[in-house]
Amino acid sequence: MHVEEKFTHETWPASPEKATLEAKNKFLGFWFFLGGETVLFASLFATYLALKDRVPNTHQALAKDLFELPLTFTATMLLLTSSLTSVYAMYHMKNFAFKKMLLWLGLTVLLGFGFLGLEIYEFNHYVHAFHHTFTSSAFGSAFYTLVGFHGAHVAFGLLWIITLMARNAKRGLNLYNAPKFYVASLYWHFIDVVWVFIFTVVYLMGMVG
Amino acid sequence: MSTYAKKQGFGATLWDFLTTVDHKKIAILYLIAGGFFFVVGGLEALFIRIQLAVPNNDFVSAGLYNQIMTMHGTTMIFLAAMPLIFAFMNAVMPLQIGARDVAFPFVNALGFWLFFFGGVFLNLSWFLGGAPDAGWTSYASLAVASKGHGVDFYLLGLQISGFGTLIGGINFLVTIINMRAPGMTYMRMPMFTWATFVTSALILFAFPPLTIGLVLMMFDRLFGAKFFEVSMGGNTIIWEHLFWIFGHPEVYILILPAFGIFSETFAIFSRKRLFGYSSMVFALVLIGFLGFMVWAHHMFADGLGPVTNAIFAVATMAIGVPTGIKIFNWLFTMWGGSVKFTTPMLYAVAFIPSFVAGGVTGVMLASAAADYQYHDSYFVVAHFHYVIVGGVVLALLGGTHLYWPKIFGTMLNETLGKITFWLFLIGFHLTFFIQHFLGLWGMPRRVFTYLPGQGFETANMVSSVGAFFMAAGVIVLLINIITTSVKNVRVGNDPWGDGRTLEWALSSPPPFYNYKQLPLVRGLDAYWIEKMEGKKGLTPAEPLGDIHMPNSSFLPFMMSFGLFVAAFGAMYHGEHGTWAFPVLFLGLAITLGSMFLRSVKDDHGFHIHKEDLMDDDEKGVKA
Amino acid sequence: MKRLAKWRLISLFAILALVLSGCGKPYLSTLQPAGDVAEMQFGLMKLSTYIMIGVIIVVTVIFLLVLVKFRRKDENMIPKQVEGNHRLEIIWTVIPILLLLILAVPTVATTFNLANVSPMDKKNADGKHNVLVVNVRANLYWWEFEYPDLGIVTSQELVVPTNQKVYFNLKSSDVKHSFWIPAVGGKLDVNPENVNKFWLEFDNKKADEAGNLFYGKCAELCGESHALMDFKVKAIDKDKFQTWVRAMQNVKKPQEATTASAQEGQQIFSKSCIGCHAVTPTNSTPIAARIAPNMTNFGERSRVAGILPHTKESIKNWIKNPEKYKPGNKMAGKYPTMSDAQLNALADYLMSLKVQK
Amino acid sequence: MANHQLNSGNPRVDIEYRRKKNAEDMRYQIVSFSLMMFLTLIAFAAVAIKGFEATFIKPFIILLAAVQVIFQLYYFMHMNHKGHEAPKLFLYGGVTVGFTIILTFTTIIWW
Ligand code: HEA
Ligand code: HEA
Ligand code: HEC
Ligand code: CUA
Ligand SMILES: [Cu+2]
Repeated sequence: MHVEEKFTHETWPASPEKATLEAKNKFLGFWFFLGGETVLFASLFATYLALKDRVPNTHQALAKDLFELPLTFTATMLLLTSSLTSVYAMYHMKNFAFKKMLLWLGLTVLLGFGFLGLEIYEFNHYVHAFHHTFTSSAFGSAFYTLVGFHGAHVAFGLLWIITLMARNAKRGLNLYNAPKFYVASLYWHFIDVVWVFIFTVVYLMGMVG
Repeated sequence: MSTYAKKQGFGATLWDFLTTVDHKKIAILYLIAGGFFFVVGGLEALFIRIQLAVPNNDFVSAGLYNQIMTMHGTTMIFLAAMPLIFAFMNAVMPLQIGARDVAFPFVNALGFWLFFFGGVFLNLSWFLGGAPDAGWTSYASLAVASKGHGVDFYLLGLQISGFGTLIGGINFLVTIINMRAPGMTYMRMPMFTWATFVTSALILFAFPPLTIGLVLMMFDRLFGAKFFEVSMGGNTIIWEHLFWIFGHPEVYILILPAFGIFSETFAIFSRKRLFGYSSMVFALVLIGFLGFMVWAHHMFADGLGPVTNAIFAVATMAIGVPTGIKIFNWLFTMWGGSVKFTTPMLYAVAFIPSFVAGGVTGVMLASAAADYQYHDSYFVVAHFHYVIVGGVVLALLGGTHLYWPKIFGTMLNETLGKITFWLFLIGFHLTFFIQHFLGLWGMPRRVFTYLPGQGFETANMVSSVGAFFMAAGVIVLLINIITTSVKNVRVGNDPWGDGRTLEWALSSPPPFYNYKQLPLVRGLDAYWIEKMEGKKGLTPAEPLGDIHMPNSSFLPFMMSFGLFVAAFGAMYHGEHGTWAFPVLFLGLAITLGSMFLRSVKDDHGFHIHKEDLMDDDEKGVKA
Repeated sequence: MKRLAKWRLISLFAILALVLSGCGKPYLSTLQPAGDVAEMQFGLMKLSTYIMIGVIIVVTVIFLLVLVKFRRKDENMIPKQVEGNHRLEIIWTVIPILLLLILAVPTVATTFNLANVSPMDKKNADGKHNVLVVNVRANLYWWEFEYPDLGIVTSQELVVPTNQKVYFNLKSSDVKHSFWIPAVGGKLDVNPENVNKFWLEFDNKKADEAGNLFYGKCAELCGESHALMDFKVKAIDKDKFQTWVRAMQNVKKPQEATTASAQEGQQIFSKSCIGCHAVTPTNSTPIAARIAPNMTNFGERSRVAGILPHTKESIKNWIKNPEKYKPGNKMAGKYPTMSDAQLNALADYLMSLKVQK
Repeated sequence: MANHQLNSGNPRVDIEYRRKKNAEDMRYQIVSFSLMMFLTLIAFAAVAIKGFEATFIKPFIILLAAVQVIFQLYYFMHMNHKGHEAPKLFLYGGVTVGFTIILTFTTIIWW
């Protein structure tokens, strides 16, 4: 019996993401990795909080000058919705509905790109309208590093999901790739978790002052 | 050194090791690389001691001294002690839990190569314009101001090898949770496995802050960020916190596996089960937990305020309690036992007073108000060499003797082993005991020289002499390794005669699939139980069947090599943009390309068939 | 047996006390405390050392018993496999906790006591402190001491009155350093981003024993010459201190050299050196402009550049090649090369810079 | 590794039951998603509507974020399912360490 064994609706296991030992290992290992990522992002958040509004002179923009609600709100909606679409994808994965899974993953990817686009626009805007750059102050460095790290995670997640979709487009679901899809979706949710804190701590709290 | 190394040509063996994903071979790689870096770090230590032997010495210049001192600390901690610990974890832990390999063999190899290339990168700094010179702690204000690329080597090198350590930690965690043999409950796991587990958890939570610290400083130094630039709103204390949030758990990452090795040693050579097993486990977990709550004791003199200092002082002292529990449990393991003083046991026995001496000076340091006097003086140097050399290094040397037959199938010579032991032990105390007093007499650490007339002369000379005893001990060990490898007398499964845990039931070295049939574990010290019931081997938990094994792969090497190349590009992009950027992208392309290959090329491994297993019966587990 | 153990213990403690108090130099050693702060810290050090010696003795006794009693004699003996012992385990959990409590309480108390700088906050009617305050500024390899309320600045050698609390503000002008006078009290870091405050007291009798000159050190790696970033502390009684302060305050403009050679030196100095080195003690110059040690009372100091003997020869050597004595210092290469005659003149001039004739 | 205990061959798997179970799960997901959206809206509204004290808004929106994240973890990432004991342990471990770091950086790093 082989992991690439062809499945039918009848033979597809209830928890394909944990059906083999490899899958179980992957599942657990990935969760531990997320535990480490939690500390990673906590370090970045902590640094940001320590350096928030630390600028060399009074001409430079502070958090409350920079951020605007509509932009952040749109970005948040895009990313939160992408979480739901990826949940749908996993729902179809469990039901062995490969095409539908791909569809929902596709949607997730689109939303992710939308989010990234907004972020790029936003950074560009700060640089040109406020001269708030990566090197203009400790505040600038901390802001771009925290938000940029998250953005890089989004970008990597997109690459990952696209690769998975492309690689498996022809061969459908099996017990070798199902855990991969599952783990990628965990990663995507984790990115969302981080964003919830970013929009709260960086943007909303920044606007409050 | 080992059977399979002899049977093949050199090229084939080399290729075998470059592509292996077998935890036992990866262990050998860690052992060799870590051993090499230990000698490098030791030579640096000797240079330090030569320079400080007499006042106003000019053996090395001030700048060079700072580089040697920094590289000594960095090399010893990151490139010698940690990899050697990983060597034993890899060699022993999967065998101890009755597994055929770790959870992610590919990742295991990747972890090694990342460490290796990170270490090589760091040490290339010697030849490329100077090594880092801001201390192993690389405090921000000095490190950012440091000229040349030394500190960049530190940042990038540690970043690369740090990734290797992190994924190694995750790998061990998953292995221990998912791959235990039937019947191996958590409370039946050997102590070394427990130590591996807690250590890996510490790695998982301690390395991310270091990663971030390194990233921030790299951004400052190479890309113009302002995290640590005070005039631009930056704050250097951020680095100190991030470093020590990592740094303090790091010292327990070093010592807990050492505790693990000694726990095994005491039980084996006392012929007695570990006294107070469950409280040992409890103490281990508690030390791990408390380890994250005390880091600011390295910053008592920073001016964080009395409230902070008082809280961290008390929290730090608390660690003495679980550590004490372990010490007394070891003593009582020997109590009533039948203690045989083999070389590994000598190390274990010598460890107790040495480590206790170092531990109690730790508690003295924890007394914040008094630490204002000790801090950054030779008293601290004495403290941490007592715990590190008297704890970690003794464990590594003892572990080398203990597990050598299991790893290579031949014993180290006991007489030479004991000579090494005595030379090293005497040298160690000679070098570091007197340093307590140097510190108390007012000698700061990290000084490239000292002026006459301050009363430091004699003590420093004594200390330097001691270092050469240690060096002599290490040289005898190297001779021991070479001569016994040449003789290559093969040994059986349980060469010490008193093995208690599963690994001693396997041949030495074990077959590459470890267990022909997974063993059934019926209690703590599984192999001992079988022996006491008069059985020769283990009770199998499954019928003989095909064994699934992972394929070897060259990709881990390539992925790490790519990062190694990219690091040069990142470092030189400031002044050599023309070639540095292409190099950066080339390196990243190699890494990402290898990752891409890995993910699109399915790798399902292969099966060893039942029939083949039956053939080499004489080598495998007698089940 | 019991009595023997007791006797051993006492003698051990006696030897220990001897080792602890009798060692090191009185002007440098933490084991010969010369002030309140060091005294308190020494108390903690002694207390903790006694506890730790106790711990070590207990461990060693059990250890030796094990080594002697339980050697393997019979190759075939299989000892009883003991699981553990609750009573013992409770003992060795509780006793260390108690010992640690004994140490923790005075630790916390002392930590708070040493951090008490509230008198620094109070100022009198004309905006001056009621207590003596010194602003310490650490620079790559030299120290500056400013007395804000007295309007004077000096370098390399801190002058303080004995038997009274002196309060310090610490600030770095470049990288992190650490301010440490081992015999008088523990160190405090000198950070680039904040002002650290603490106090010290210098004991009159101990200062006498130490020849009125304590050694100070930089205790944080700060670059190549970190090892040589020494300073000295001249601890004198209150009256002498007042005299010194008045003498310093009297120097309103650069002192005129008297001998011919010194006059020549002064000319050279005014051309090549004055840009960095001030020869008046006022603190009206902005901090950013104070980039080298203040020389007002150079002739009365005990070292050149903090480390060299206070002789003309040292001065000449220093000016000829400062890099040789303090690698990486900020003076080397910033002024024209001097001939031997010029060096001689400069040395004469510098030696003549005294405020208390 | 060796023991693939695939349940692929099990004929007694009740697909209909599983379908229903999955669909039910999905309904929970949608409910929690709506709640999350709702919480997000409140958070943004709290900031958009001027007039609240900053000392109130800050803890309030952080609380909302925490609740949201619990939804994400427990529903979207299935931490409410069985077999997530180890993930929980290590995630909370990470959260504890992370929280300590943030606490430190907001209290004992000075100007
Ligand atoms: C393996 C490494 C290791 C280990 C295990 C330890 C263990 C401990 N360390 Fe150490 N430490 C270092 C490595 C290590 N350390 C290093 C490398 C540095 C310097 C870094 C640098 O600046 O470069 C350092 C520095 C350091 C400092 C900062 C000093 C300074 O810079 O000012 C402090 C302060 O509290 C400290 C405390 C402790 C304590 C309390 C323990 C405890 O865990 C010790 C516990 C053990 C015992 C106490 C002994 C056994 C117990 C009993 C027998 C029971 C009874 C005991 C009592 C009642 C006391 N250490
Ligand atoms: C695992 C950690 C570890 C280990 C094992 C050691 C081992 C030793 N260290 Fe350690 N040391 C540190 C970690 C370690 N050190 C750290 C972290 C620092 C702080 C750095 C900083 O301040 O930033 C430090 C700093 C430090 C200092 C203080 C420097 C200063 O403050 O200026 C000194 C001084 O004596 C010293 C000495 C020694 C000595 C003599 C050994 C000996 O035990 C070494 C013994 C080993 C050998 C002697 C091997 C020699 C081998 C050969 C001779 C073989 C030759 C053969 C061939 C060439 C084939 N070390
Ligand atoms: C760039 C500024 C600069 C110039 C110009 C300069 N110095 Fe210095 N000087 C320093 C600094 C900085 C130090 C402190 C060096 C150290 O200890 O690291 C110093 C130290 C000294 C010392 C020792 C100070 C002490 O208190 O013990 C003497 C003497 C000295 N300089 C003399 C001279 C003379 C004479 C000249 C002119 C020929 C001169 N300096 C020009 C910056 C300068
Ligand atoms: Cu200043 Cu060291
Ligand atoms: Cu520590």
